[in-house]
Amino acid sequence: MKFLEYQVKERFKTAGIPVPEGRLARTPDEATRAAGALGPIAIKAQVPVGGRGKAGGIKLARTPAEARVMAQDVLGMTIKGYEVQEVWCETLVEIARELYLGLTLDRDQRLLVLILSAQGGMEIEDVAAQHPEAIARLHPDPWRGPQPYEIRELIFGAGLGPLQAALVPLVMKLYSLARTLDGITVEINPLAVTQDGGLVAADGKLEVDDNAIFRHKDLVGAEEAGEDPLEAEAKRRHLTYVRLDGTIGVIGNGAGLVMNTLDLVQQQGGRAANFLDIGGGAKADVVHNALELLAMDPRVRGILINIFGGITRGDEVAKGIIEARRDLGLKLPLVVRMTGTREAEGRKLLEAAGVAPEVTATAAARKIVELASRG
Amino acid sequence: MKFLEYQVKERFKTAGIPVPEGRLARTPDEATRAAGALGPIAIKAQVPVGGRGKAGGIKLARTPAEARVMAQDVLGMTIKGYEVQEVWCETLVEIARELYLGLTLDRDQRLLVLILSAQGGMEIEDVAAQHPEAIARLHPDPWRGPQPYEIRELIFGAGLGPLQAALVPLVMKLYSLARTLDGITVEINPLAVTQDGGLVAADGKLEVDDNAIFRHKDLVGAEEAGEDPLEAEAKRRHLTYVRLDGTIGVIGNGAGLVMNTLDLVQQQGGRAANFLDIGGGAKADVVHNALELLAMDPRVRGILINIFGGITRGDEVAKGIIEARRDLGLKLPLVVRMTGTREAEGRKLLEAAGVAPEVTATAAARKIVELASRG
Amino acid sequence: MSILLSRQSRVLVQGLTGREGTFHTEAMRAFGTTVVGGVSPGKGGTTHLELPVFDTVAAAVQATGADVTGIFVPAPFAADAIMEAAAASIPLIVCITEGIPLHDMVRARAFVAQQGSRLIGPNCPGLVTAGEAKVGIIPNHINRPGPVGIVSRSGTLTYEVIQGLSQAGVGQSTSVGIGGDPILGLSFKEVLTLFRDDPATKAVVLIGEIGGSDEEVAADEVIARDFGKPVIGFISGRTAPPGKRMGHAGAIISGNRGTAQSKVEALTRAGAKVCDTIEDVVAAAQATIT
Amino acid sequence: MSILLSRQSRVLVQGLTGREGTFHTEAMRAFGTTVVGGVSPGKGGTTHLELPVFDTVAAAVQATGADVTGIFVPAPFAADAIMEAAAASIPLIVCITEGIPLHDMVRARAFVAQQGSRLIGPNCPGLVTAGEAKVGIIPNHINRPGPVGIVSRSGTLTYEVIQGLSQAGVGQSTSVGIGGDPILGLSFKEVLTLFRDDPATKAVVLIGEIGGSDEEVAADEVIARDFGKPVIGFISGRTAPPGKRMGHAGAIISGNRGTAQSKVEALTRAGAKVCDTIEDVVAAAQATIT
Repeated sequence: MKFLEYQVKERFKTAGIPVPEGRLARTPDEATRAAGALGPIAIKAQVPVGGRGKAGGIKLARTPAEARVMAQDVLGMTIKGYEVQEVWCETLVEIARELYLGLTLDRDQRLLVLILSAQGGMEIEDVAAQHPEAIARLHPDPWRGPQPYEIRELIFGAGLGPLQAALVPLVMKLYSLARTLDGITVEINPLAVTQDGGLVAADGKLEVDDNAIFRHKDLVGAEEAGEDPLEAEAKRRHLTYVRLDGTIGVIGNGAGLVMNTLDLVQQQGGRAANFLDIGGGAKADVVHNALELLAMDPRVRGILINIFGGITRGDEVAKGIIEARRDLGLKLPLVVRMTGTREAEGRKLLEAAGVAPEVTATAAARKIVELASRG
Repeated sequence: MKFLEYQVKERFKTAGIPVPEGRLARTPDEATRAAGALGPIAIKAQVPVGGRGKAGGIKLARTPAEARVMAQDVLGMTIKGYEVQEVWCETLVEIARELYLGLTLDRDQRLLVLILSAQGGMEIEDVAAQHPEAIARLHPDPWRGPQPYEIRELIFGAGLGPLQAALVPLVMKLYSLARTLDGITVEINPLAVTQDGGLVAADGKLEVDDNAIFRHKDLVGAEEAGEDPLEAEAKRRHLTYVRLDGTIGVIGNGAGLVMNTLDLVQQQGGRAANFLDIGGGAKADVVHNALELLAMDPRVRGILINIFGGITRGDEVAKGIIEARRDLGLKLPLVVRMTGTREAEGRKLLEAAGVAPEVTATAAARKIVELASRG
Repeated sequence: MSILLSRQSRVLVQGLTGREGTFHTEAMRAFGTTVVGGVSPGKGGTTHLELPVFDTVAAAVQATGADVTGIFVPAPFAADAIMEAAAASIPLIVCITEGIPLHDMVRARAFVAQQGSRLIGPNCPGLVTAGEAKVGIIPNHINRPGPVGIVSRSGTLTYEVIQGLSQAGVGQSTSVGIGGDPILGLSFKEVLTLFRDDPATKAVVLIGEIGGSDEEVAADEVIARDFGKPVIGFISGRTAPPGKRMGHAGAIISGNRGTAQSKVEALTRAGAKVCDTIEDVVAAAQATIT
Repeated sequence: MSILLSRQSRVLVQGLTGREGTFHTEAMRAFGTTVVGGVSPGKGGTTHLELPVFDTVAAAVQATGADVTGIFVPAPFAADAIMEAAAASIPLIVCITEGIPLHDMVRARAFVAQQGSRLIGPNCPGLVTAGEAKVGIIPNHINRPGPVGIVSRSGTLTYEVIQGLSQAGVGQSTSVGIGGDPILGLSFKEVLTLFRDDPATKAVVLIGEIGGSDEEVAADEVIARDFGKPVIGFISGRTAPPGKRMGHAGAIISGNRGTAQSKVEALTRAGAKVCDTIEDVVAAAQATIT
């Protein structure tokens, strides 16, 4: 689960991480009032993608009148497909230097890693490529968490010794925020060193582990920043769905199998419109639910269902397909590949309903690509 | 640092540990109003000692009128030397069973220990002696803290399996409270099982590590529950002082040495009025300060000063003694034993001022006991 | 012979009395697995499926001598169940549960490593030694004893490979689903090392997917170094776009790390034969063995 | 010979540039101790008392080969300093600091044990190997080389014993102040075991006090078991009332645990000679040696 800049900054503030003073504005009037209260401000488009600065989504306003004009410009802009509906108006920070501080998962080490860089304001991957010496890393013991002495080693390792007095508590707070909130990526970038030597989180990112939402009551049911409408609908239906940019709707059971089905579609010259995993042991109603979701997607020109029957039973899947087709009046081409438990029963039902099941996934992919391109 | 029952319960409540609803009352009027709001209540004397029930410090009141009468009884009582100035008025709990849950330091293991007992309502030492099978202990790893599976083992170990669903989170909260607050003893005793199977902290104890007060801003400078006035005065003077029940004032440098001086006084037939450690490297002003404190104690019939000069210098101590004697007009018998750094210089100063220093601590103790018994 | 699991293994089921635990325990026993008991806190002393139920893993191990445990408890409690098993010194812990919070898993995994137990999963189908025993949810009827070892991050794709091999007359030694999460117990590297040292395994099928670099590590550090047995590789998610999590929490390309291309290249460089479809994997394994 | 510390020990001072660190480092060097450098975060690269100052213990150890560290940092930061030294694998850590929060010490001590370092203290005067080296705050001029080992929970009482022995012509091998806190590094038991195995130590003086049961454990588990050397014991706090903390955080009788009587009895039972006054301790040691 990801958050917009202003939501991240609110959480930073609560965690004791210094942020510029700011207000959210949804109209030019609100931005004007914000400038009246705060003085010179930056007006920043709240969109869930990077690169908004280059896209003209950040403007500086010295006066309330300027703020009105700038907010009029920014509100309603479209940045990488996202319409700007809110701007964050915040006090200008006089930045002497930009650093980077972040926490993320290091899968190879099976640990969280804290990353501190003497170069901030750009993607940390780019810093790692161009200035590897500016970056220091710390893998805290997952039970102890980072100890002050380890953080000092991190700071001296990044060549930021003179800032250690202020940086040690900041790193502790960032880690503590990540622990408290199940953050799997928390970034302060840039971490601004102000003219007077203070530290301020000028911008930030926060991603919370979806698997841990159950223990963060304030997040349960909250809509994710910039979520795709189809993905949001899938979440409401408790389906594991990812929107892709093709035209073949794909349904399968098991993440690896569905991923492989997408690959097969592409091998056959098509492109999948989505990833949709109905999981293990799905009954007819889940299949029905999944087909209903794909039917909402106007881009879909054909549907491929790929089922390996382990716990999932072929006859249950077949029933779901047949009922959904009838209930939804589905006219789209539909190819089913089915193997495993109750395969014979399922095939029989499908054949009776006029859907000829395929034996291999490759053949099924070939067929749906062909049918969809005809349509 | 110790707390009164109502202060402990406030902290329990904040930590999510269920407590009976209650109000503090300093007058019979307030107790009457509490009964009006809460219904039948227990009126409990707030004193920093155990055994108040036996002493008549706990009364039950069914009505506001009864509450007034009971509060009039309890307020103003003296329990083990403490005058009752406040009563805690709390909802009556229908107790089906009394358990014990506590956390304290296990010095021998160098760890904190959680103790759960199927027998509550009495001192845990007594349970340990009489019903050792009722007690289960858990030494959590100090970095990991107690894990749910360990707590379940603790609960099944105490034979309290049927209560595990409610007990696991309660133990987690107790430990978390101790960690957050630097509690070195936290007890819920009795931990009441109510008629409907719920758990309520019917009474509790909390002792916070004095060395950790610096990180609990709300406790810095707070007066300890039931603190002795002389001990409170010593704290203001930053002196390490313990009140004892004899007549010989004792000052020394180093805890072991002062303790030993108390032992020597008793070997010679006297009893020390206090423990007072001026620590290492004390200058004349600290000695002055210490003598001034002892001079406030009307029980003191004579003063013994025992100094080993390491970092502490004999001449500095001598100066402090001489100045304090003069400034305070001290007439009490005073014996000084001094050895080590600048011993000769110190002795010379003392002799000039009419105080004859002794060579051995034993001789010094003998002399002050003799002088004080004469006076 | 085989790796990790045999008919002699004494298997405990954590979460035995739950729906999943009950269903899969019945299947495991039908397969021939020696299930010795279950753990469900608060139900100690009862029996379920005619198996003794214990309140704690420690009590279960003491009473039954269990040396493998299968974990079927809900995600919020699964990391604790893993640690309980490790604290009770169970040598092999198989966690089927999906959706365990990552912070929990980072901590539990460190604890397991410290205790010296082996963990398979979480979010995995478990493992089967064909003809001997099964812990987890791999369908019973598809397995057939034989010389091919399988190690995979995907559940259903593993079933596809097993079924394909069996239908082609090629049996399996042990099939291990290591799981689809970012924080896993046994890695490809560790399982491959076991297969390398197992005389009953003549060839290995590795089913990887996008995300992380465990496939690359296994290729560089095990397969490329005198592995001595043919390895047939397959990577799913070749067409997945960066930044999108493909169902498995671990299946995501971050920046330019974790791509299918990097994995295919590393495996190929190490001497593995990398196939484009599961049908090809089956054919290649068949060709290798016969 | 001696235990723990010798002229060859390469000593680091954490908190070198502070008031206490500066004062005692000068005394340690005057005593003949090989001090190789100091640590003060933010002052790395400078010199103090003509010693190199480092930002981190790791850097200091790498540059100087230090194998002992003395910690003189304020209480809120001392546990972290102890852990930093243990993480840098310094074999002997001596923490003088008083007033470290107990929760911090419980954690730091567990970490030190896990890292395999030895910790003396906290809240201790440190240790002296007479004629060779000193780490801590024991006065320089009172020590005299010889055959008596001293181990004590009290600072000033240790000085009394050392001075008394030296004035009576009886020298010391090593004098170790283990500290007055409830959570300590080395215990009586561990130091006595070292003395037992040290050929230069012919007799041992043990200065205990009320609180805890380390004296009893040492008596039962070391002194009573073929210790092979005379032990002279002394316990302070015989007249202290229960429940009152006698200056040292560790000097407190809780319920009926930690009493002087129990300690005196255990030592006597184990064969130690327990004395009533420091003068008697000195006389007994003198009688034992000569």
